[in-house]
Amino acid sequence: MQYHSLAEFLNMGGYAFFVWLAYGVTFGCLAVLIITTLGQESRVLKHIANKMKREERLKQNRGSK
Amino acid sequence: MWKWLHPYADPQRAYQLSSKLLPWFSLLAISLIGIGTVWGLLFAPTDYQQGDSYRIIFIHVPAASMSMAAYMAMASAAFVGIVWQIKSADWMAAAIAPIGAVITFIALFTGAAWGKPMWGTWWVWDARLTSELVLLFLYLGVIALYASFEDKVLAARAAGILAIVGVINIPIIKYSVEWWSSLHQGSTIKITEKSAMPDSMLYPLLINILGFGLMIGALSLVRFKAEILARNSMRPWVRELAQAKGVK
Amino acid sequence: METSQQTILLSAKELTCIREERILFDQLSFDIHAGDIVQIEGPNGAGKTSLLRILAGLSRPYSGNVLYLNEDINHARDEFNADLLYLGHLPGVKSELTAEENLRFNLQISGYTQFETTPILAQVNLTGFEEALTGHLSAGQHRRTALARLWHTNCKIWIVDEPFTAIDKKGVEELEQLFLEHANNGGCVIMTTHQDMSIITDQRLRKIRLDYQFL
Amino acid sequence: MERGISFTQAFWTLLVRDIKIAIRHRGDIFNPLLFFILVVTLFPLGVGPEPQMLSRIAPGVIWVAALLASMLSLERLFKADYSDGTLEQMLLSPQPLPIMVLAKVIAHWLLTGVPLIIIAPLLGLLLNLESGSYGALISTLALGTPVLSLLGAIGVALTVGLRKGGVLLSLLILPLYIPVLIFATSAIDAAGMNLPYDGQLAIIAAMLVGSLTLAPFAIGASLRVSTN
Repeated sequence: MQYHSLAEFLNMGGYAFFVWLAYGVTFGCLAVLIITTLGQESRVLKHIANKMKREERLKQNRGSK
Repeated sequence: MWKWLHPYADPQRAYQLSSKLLPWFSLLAISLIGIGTVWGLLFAPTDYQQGDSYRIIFIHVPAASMSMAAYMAMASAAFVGIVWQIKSADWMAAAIAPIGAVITFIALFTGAAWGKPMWGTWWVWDARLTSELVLLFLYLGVIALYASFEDKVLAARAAGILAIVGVINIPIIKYSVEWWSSLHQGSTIKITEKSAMPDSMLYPLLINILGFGLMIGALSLVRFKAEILARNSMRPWVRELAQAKGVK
Repeated sequence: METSQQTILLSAKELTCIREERILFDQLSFDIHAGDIVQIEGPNGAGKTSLLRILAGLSRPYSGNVLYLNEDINHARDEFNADLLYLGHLPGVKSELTAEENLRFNLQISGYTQFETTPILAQVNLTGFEEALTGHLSAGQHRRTALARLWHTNCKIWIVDEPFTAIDKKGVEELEQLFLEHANNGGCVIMTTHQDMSIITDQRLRKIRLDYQFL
Repeated sequence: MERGISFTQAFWTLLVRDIKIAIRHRGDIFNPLLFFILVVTLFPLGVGPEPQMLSRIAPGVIWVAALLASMLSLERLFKADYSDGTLEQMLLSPQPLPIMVLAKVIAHWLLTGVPLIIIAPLLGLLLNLESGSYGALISTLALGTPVLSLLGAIGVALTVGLRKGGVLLSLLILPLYIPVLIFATSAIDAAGMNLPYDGQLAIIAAMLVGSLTLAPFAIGASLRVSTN
């Protein structure tokens, strides 16, 4: 362990702003990327399910005429 | 020699294979990045020249090296897609593009945040920064082209061609930018690069490089799966999935 | 042209076409023999033009393939193109060029070397308009400039999308006559049209019906 | 019926046709040229009229303006043919597509690139270009603008079927133009300092040869995809 206290660790030898900015932006970007990516599949499936319902309605409409 | 690939040209098989691979990729990626980052931030020794600011290296270098590797992967997928007419490969290329762009952006941003304390400026027209910037533009071009086609099957093919054209140009661009920056060496700024890095710094770096690579792989697989589903929305197997998951 | 009436010129193998997440046709297969006059029919949006473009090799189907003399058109593209005459929705006529220049160019890129343009243009009633810029011609004359190619060709496969648009009654009859002759000489014609035909009878015509699909 | 023309004949047929159309449609030739001149004249107004400063930035300004002018004029390369259906006929012609697109690109370069090369020395004069640089300016433009046309045509071919192409096109092709820009401006700079610049010229020439051989195939493949 390079640091003796949490404050020392957070201070990063005086470069706190730059180091934490870099790490923060990196993991922030990755988090956004991961969240949108994970949501994609269920969005696609929901979209397909909705489309199937629409088609079902259309078919019934045609059938009843 | 490429025969083993052919069964996976079938979207359903490709989807199943990706689902099988995904947990391995994501578990390994999470643990490697976790270990590498904690090691790099807490346990690696302080650099005697740069102090603790050098710790940005543990995300900057993985992002920078993987940004190029992801482009290569995208172009190779596109190449397979064009030559063997495999649609799944085109979709893989389209899936990698946004991930590569984010990684490239991270490489640029961390580079700037490192440059400010070291060189006193956020941005220098250094060869590596410049070619990284051009790489970001190439990614954005592929993404924009993909987005502007309405028919996504076509979009993936067009974006694939652009990725291949880009990959032929990357070495030329890289070489010309390097030559250009050596020509205009007005400032005294130079990236201090020590080839002999102590193992205690090198190991967490390597672990993070591997971790970033696996993370890109895992994310690509997730996007690839979604892409397969979206492009095959009329296939019965996709409809079954949609009914099972979409109706809640 | 020594093709027997049994030669299969063009065949569609399990063609599937998807546009905007909608299946236009699924697993469509048929053969087109020498001597066939085929009409693709169906309501608007059923995929008639898409099918013609796939048969011509302009669009790639989602799956399936098109065979020309039992060979995939993507592998035998040069031979296929040399035997194919395609007239699409868009006439392929440049309004900055005269009727004569347009015809000359169209024939040249199809590879013809020796031809007289005046008699060909006379066939489509454009005598006297040879030197006029096609941009100044009427819609029907514009269309005729494109159709003129049909009178100077040795391609066996004709794919024509709405050939009778903007053509007067007499012109339609002449075209029908030409299609009939072409088919009787061992060629084939694949077309779409919404107009009724007078010379080509329903017995002579083969119809392929595309329906609006829901699934 | 006599059939079968040689590749050279196919090439010439297309080249002559495109030039004939452009001559009947003169705006296509003059507008990019005017744009080129206007962009260059904006720079002294923007950065100030000091001769030293102008001669320092002249190579870059002229080249960047040439690059933008070439890109703008390229946008129409396949558009007209696409919208009237002649492009379809070209795609279905038995002649090899790469040869035909090469003819179109060269016709386009003759009509828009060559006038740029001719007018460039005049603009050099306006920007107080070093007297030794004129030869380098003309030779880099002569070797470099065809490369721009060939690379740009790939982007144009990819976007021809899209309704909105303009901004997208610049995003696709400007990054590919960077090497040409770097070597061309450095050749002109070197010439201004009386240094040899044949190395840079050789590299641009190599890029020209490379794009002449590879680009037509990429353009052909792109056209087949985007007109689908």
